[in-house]
Formats: sequence, structure tokens, C-alpha cells
Amino acid sequence: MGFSIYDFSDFINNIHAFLIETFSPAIGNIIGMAIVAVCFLGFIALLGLSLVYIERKVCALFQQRLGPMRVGKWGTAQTVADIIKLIFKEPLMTKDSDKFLFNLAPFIVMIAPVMAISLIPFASGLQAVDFDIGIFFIVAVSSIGVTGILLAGWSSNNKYSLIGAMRSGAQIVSYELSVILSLLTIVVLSGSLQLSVIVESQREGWWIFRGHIPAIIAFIIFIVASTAESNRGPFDMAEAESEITAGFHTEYSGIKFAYFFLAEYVNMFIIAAVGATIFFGGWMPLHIGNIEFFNNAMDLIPPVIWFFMKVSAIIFLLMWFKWTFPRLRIDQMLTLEWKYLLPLNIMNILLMSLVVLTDFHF
Amino acid sequence: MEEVAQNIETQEYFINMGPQHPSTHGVLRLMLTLDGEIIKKVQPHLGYIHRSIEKMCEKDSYQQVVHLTDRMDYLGCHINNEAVCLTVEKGLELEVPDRVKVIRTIISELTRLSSHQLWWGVMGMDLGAITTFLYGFRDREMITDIFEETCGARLTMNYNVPGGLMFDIHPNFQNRTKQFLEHFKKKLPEYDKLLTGNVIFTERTKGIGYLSKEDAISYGVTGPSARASGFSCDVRKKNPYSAYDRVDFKEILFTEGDCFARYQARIAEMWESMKIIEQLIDNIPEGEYKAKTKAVIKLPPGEYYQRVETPRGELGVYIISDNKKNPYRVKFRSPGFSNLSALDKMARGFKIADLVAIMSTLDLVIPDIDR
Amino acid sequence: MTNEDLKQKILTIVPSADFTDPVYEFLNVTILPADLRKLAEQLNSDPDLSFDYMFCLTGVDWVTHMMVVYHLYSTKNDHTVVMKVKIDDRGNPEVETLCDIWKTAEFHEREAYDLFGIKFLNHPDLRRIFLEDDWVGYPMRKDYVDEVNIVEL
Amino acid sequence: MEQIVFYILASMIVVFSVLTVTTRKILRGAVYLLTVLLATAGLFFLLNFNFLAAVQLTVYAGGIVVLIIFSIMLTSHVNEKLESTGNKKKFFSFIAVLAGALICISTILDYSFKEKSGIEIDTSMNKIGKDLLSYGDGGFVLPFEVISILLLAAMIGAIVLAKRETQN
Repeated sequence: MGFSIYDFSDFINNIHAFLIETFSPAIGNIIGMAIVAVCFLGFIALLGLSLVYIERKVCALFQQRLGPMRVGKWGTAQTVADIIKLIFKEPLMTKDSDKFLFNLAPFIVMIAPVMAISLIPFASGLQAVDFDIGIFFIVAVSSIGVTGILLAGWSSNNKYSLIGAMRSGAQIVSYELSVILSLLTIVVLSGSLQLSVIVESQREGWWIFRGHIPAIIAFIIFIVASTAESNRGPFDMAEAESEITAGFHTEYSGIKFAYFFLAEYVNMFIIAAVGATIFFGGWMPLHIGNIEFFNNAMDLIPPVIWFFMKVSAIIFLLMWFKWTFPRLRIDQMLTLEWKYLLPLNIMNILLMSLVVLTDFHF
Repeated sequence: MEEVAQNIETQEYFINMGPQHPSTHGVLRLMLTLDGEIIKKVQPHLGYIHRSIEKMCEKDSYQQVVHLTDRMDYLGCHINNEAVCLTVEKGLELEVPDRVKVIRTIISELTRLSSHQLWWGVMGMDLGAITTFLYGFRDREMITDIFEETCGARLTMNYNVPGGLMFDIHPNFQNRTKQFLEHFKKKLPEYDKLLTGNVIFTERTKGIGYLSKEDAISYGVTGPSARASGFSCDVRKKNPYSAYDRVDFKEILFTEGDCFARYQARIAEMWESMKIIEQLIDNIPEGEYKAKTKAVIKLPPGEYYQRVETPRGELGVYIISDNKKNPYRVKFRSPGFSNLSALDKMARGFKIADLVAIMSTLDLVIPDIDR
Repeated sequence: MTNEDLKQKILTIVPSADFTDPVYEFLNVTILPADLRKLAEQLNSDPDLSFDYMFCLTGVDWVTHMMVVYHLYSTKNDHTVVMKVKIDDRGNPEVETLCDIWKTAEFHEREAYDLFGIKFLNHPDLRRIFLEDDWVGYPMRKDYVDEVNIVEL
Repeated sequence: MEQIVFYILASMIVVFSVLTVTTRKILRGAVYLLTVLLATAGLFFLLNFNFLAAVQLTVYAGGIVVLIIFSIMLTSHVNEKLESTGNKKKFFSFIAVLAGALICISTILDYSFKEKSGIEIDTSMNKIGKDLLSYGDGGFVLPFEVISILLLAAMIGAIVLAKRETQN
């Protein structure tokens, strides 16, 4: 069983072959699936824990304070303590709320990121599913999440929640367009929707550099639109605590609230991962054309590390937004999308097509 | 088809904002009549922390009355104290020493600074920029430290007594105040960088919550909120008290009357406050820190009215005395109460998110409204 | 306008105005409820007077009678007058509202109604402002007895 | 194993379809409908029609159901229940359902299912993309463009309607 930190495909294939040989193909497949599921669940839990901690520390950095410091070394166990607290909290429910939908909503919100995360290529060969419709699939499943938010707001039987849900519904549905179109801009360049192919196509350089102006515009639009789609500041109208208390999850407590919280962070990770994969070459090390020694030197750093470095950089950017900007108003936000981002985006796709047709890229 | 679209009436609905709501900054309840997210009507409901301070004053001696005023506008407590002391001194026809006047003015301005810092932080937070909150508190901390060293308390200071001050300033006072000024002069431009120049912020505040000068006067809106509409109402200029007649400062006036003007007015006021402190801090006259008063103060029968400029506007203290050791009637004309009355006028036609911006530029302190 | 001029001017509007209260700082004029609307409208609209800013409104319980005190200021002419309305019917004091002239009066009159029980006729929304709607009595009156006495310990 | 998955999905579709029309809480109906649509997408995935499945997810689950939920949220309250329909209505709908079922079943029984022809149908994204824009044999450029124009017309219509309202 060959194991290399640079390429996981052999390792994964070997495990797969081993499972199928040891058991029958059907059972082997099921065991394989179970292993993948457990890995992802563990990863999501770890992701939630660490992102909450990182967010606190980054926030503290911007606010010139230390952040959590008491529980564990440098407060590292703070989120664990918080999770324990959330688990033991009483699950409250408002009078006359629709209990079935109220309990269902957090799970629907969770489904979308869990389905999307399976397509992310963490390193070469380290990808659970590799559909040829890759990006389209991610976009498709992430559109389910909004249903959960709408249900949560409606079934809470609280006017603040309802307003929050309406806001977030309008917001997510409109910004989804911009996210898709900005991703399509790069798809035009790479010629494929399949994530592994897109990563592979960036062997000679990341698209953000090779696609120059239209790619940079697309990246800016992507970052703005996906921040909005994940309901994070400065687009956190749906949970604007100073206006509508906590928006759609006002009435949630305990572990159900934790689900919404977790979904937000996993979503943030997916945005960062998709952004890194499409624009910054995913796990692909920094390559410049055919300069051999430079490329070889860069190849020494394992792809997983590259991937997580890029993802962290984008996550840091998203957190930076949240902790510096004031919140937009709902109508301003919709104006931004429909009047500025969307036309700009369509124009940008045309520009990119022109660039591709004339071969005016690196 | 068109006629149908015109005749469709959307259903208005009520929503209770408060008494427990993050952006009412206390227990204020607003009953909103909404059409979608557009505000049709705002009805404030007050009294959740009404303690009837005015009634309590009728049973207290004049020294005790001073203590109660701390609990009104707790962010401008020193100025509230000063208002009562000035009224009593007016009644006694007592001339306080120069030193007292200067120290009172310096601490008043420090109080104004600290109140505006807190307002700035909270304003940012109301608009979703949580970082400002901590910036505001970080700088405010230095002022409360100075207060703590001076009189032992950080929030409800009670430094004033009728006739002067409770005790003399700490020897460190001048140094620390100068240190603070130096520090804050660097930090205030940072405030501008973080919020004032931000596109989102200006979009959220410009043209929002317009209040005309006539309305400001008619509703009795005072303080920076009114000066942003062009109503020149700075008591420090109109009826100078303490040492305000000997310092040079500008009355900040804007004409736009929107949230952004109110925001700018307060930021500009912070610069003016620093200017005032700078002029006085090195020139604190020597002398007594307290004029001689009798242990039991009895005001000659009559009516005394004193106005002061708190961070929120004009505070009026109206004392009617019938020659007893406690006042016959005390009325506090609190700035927040009148400012709040204009909220409905300002908020109609705007959205919930704008209401939050309007409320934070009015800088309401609920105990000041409820008394 | 000086206080003397103001006095003359007010006397032309309300001949029965009473200036016996000594001038502590501002000119005091005491009138009867019947004259209030007339005087207030004139004070506000007369260009020589133009009192456009009411900075204080309060009730006073003088045990023998009720009184509403209006502090008025003119931002244009920079003069101040204190208008007092003496209401003899202490049990059921009634006076015309001024909140259409000075909008700030709306809240202040509600406060006076809440704490003193002074009824302001034609007020658009005369409800208790601080206390609960079913509160019995008017706490700022001198004869108000509180069951749970916090004030007089 | 494919069969097991198929039966799970098929029974989901049947059960939730019935629930959709029988529930008296309108939003629950929408959620059941969402489940039906998701299960249908699952069937497409099972057939390896990935593109179709993703379209099903985006258009129906992400678009139409959200639209339905939106309109329900705007018009009804959380503890509202639909009144159960009268007997007459029940009777007629039963007949309609029966007729529909008969037609479906008879068509299915009449249809002679052919054996798998052996030629793998290429459902890759690449092929679909090229087919959509090709004007040769089996090309879809005409319907594609016609639909584009229809959508454009709808969009312009929507914008005109929205603009007119603001002027009034």
C-alpha cells in the first residue's frame, strides 16, 4: 500500500481494491462509503470547532484584544466547552410553532454543505466524488440550504424570525446568480466543470493570474457574492442582531442552534475551498510557466498544505470583512446585486469569452 | 391590471421592538406599525425603569438630590450633578471658587468625550460593525481610569456637591488627562478611517432620518442631534456656566439634519471638547476646592431654573423651594425625553434598519428618559 | 425684547395676566386656563414674540390649586418667558393642549397627565406615559400615599 | 444494490407525494414536495444522468420550492390549517385520480420495453454542452435559442411591470 503525501490516488485506490477483495464488491463499496462518511463527519466537526476558535481569535486581532485565553492553552478548548454547554442547554420551543418543521429546519440547512463538501478536491486523489458536473452540483445542492432558513423563520412563529427568513431568502436567491456566473467565467477559461480537471488545468499557473483582468473581476464578484450567500457580515441582514435580534434563528437554542452555527462555518469553508480551487488552483502548487527549478521547489510543499493555505487565506479575508464593515441595508444589498454585480458579471463573461477566443491569456 | 395593482393594499402589522431588544440600549419599547419593512408609525412606550426620581427629590435634602441625578443619564453623570449644584448655588447666590469652575468644566468635557466614545462604539455596533464597539470602549477606559483616580468611582461619580467639589483633584490628574489627550488625538482619526469614510456607512446614514430645523425646535430636540439640523442650541454658548465663558470653542452646526450629520456633529464635538480641555488643563487656578456652605442647605423661597449641556442635549433643572431643607418640587427636563418624541417624525417611511441608525444617532439613554 | 416690553405685549393679549411672581431669572406670567390657547397662539405666531421653542413643561401641585408651567424661548428674538396656568379645580384639573403649537408638548403633557392627573383637552393621545394604564392615583400629587413607601423610609 | 436504492427512492416518491396532497398544513405540503423532487433527482443520479439531476435540484428544489415557500410565508400564518374538503369535491377528485392512474397504468402495460441496446448513452457534460449548441443532427440550438428568447421576454416583462409600479 503505497502512501505518498503528494498523491493520494494510489493510496485511495489500494484501499478500495483491498475492501473489494476482502469482501464482496457490494459490501466493500458500502464499507468504503461508511469510511468516507465517517471521515467527512469527523472533518466537519473538527472544522466547526477550529473555525469558531479561529474566528474568535481573528476577531480579537482586529479588535486589539486577546480573545479566549482561559480554557486550555491560549483558549484552544474554549469551543469544546461551548459545544458542551450547547448540548446541555434546554431546547426551547415557542407556543404554536410548527414543531415538525421547526425541528427539521436545522437539518435541511446542514444537508447542503455536507453534500457540497464531498466534491472538494483536498489533494490529488483526495476527493470523495468527482462528478463531471462538479461546480454545477455544488451550486445545485447549496440552493437547498435556503429552504431550511425559510422554514426555520416561518415555523418559529416569531415576526422577527419571519423578517429574517424573508431577508435571507431574497438575499441568497439573488446572490446565487452572481456566484454561479462568476464561477462560469473561469469555467469558460478552463473548459470543464469537473473540479479535478479544473485543478489539473492550472498546472502551469493559477487562473487568477493567467486569466488576468476578467479573472480578477470574477474573483472579486465571487468573494462579495459568496459572502452574501453565506449570510456573513457585512451581508448578515438575516441575523442582524441590532435590528431583528437574531433573525431566523432567534427561537432556536441548544444543539439546534449549534447546527445553524455549524452550517455557517462549513459553508464558509466550502466557499473558501471552491474559491481556492477555481481561482487559485486548489491543491496545485504555485507554478510559473515552464520555469523548472521554481516549479520543482514549489512541488516540495505537499498539495494538502497548499490547499489549506489557500483556503485559510480566503477564510481570513471573509473574517476580515465581517469584523470591519458595517452592515448594509436590505434594499441596498439587493440593489448592489441586481444593478451592479449581475450586469458586470454578464459583461465579464463576454469579456472572458473574447479573451479565450482570441487566446489573449497566459 | 394596473388598477388592480394600485388597489391591492398590503396588510400592516405590529411588531414590538423591545423592551428587550439589542438596539434600544435599555428597556425601551417601541411599537412599530410596519408595511413590509417600511415603518408607518413608531409609538414609544416608556416607563420600564421609571423610578420617579422627581418624587424622591421632594423628600431629600439638596445634597441628596445630587446623588439621584447620577442615575438619570449615567453617561453624563458629572454634568447632571453639576446642573443640580449650579441650581442650588444660584438659589443661595453662592459664588464658587474659580478652581471649582475650571475643574468642573474639565471633567464635564471628559464626561462628554467618554459618552461620545461609547456612543460611537454602539453606533457602529448597531450598524453591524462590532469592532467599533471595542475601539470606543478601549479609549473610554482611559477616561474612566482618570475618574476613578479622582473620585473613586468610574460611572456614577458624584464628584460635585453644592458649593464645590467633594474633594480636590488627584495630583496625577493633569498629567493623566494630558496623556489621554495625546493618545486620543491619534485615535480619533482612526475612528474616521473605520467608519466615516466607509461607503457602506455613508450609504446607511446619508439622507436617513431627516429632521428639519423647524421640527427640531418644535419637538424640543437638543444637543448634537439638533445642531445637526442647524438649531443652534448649545447651552455652553448661549448661557455659559462654570468656565465655559473663558474658553474658545466652536458650536458645531450642520444643516443636513440626517443621520450622517448627527454622526459628524458628535465627532466634531469630540475635537471641540479636547480643545476646551487643552485650554484649561494647564490653567487650573489655585484655591479652595469648595465654598463654605451650611450643613443643612435651605434655599430661599422661589423658583430656580438652570440649563446645562449634557452629551445628549439640554438638561434643565427646575427647583421650586418653599424655604425648607428639601425642595418643594424638582423637575428635570431631560434631553432624551424630548429627543425621543421626534423619533416618530424621523422614522416614518424608512425601514427597520434605518430606525436602528436613527435611534443610535439620537443617542438615547433610557434612564434619562424614564427618570 | 426686554422683560418690560414682553410684559406690556402680553398684557395687550391677555389683560388679566398676573405678573406678581417675582422675576428670578425669567419673566413669569400667570394666567387662567381660559386664556391659555389665546396667549399661546399669540406667543408663537406674533413675529415680535415668536416663541418657537418650549424647553420645559411641567405640572406643580400647590395643594390649593394645580399649576402647569411652560418655559418658552424664542430662538429668533432670544427672549424667554415662563407661562403659568393656574387651575383652581384641583380635583379634576383641565386645560387645553398646546401640542399642535409646540410638538414637544405632546410627550410632556402626557407626563403631566400621568404624574399629576392634569387633563389636556384635545390632546391626540392622552395616555399614561410612565406608569401602567391601570395605575390608581397620580403619584406626584402632594396627597398621594404610596402603599409600599419607598420614598419615606 | 442499485435496485435497493431504486426501491427506496421510489417508495419515498410515492409516500411523500401522497403526504403532499393530504396534509392540512400548507407549508408541510411544500416540504413534502421538496422531498419528492429530491428523490426524483436521486433517480436521475441513479441513471447516471448527472446533469439532469443537478438541473432538477437547482430548478425545482432550489427555485420553484423556494418560490412556493416564499409565497406561503407571505400569505399564511404558522398555525393556520387548511379546511378539509367537502365530500363532493373528494368524490370528484377521487374519480379524476382514478382516471389518471388508469391511463398511466394502461400505457405502461401496453409499452413493450426493449432490451438495453448495448450502446452506452454519453451523458458527459462535454457532450451535453456541445449538443446544446450544435445545429447538426441531434443538435438543440434552435430550442435552446427559442427558450432564451422566451426567458428574455419574460424578464423584460417583469422589469416593465416592476418599473411601472414605482412610477405610480
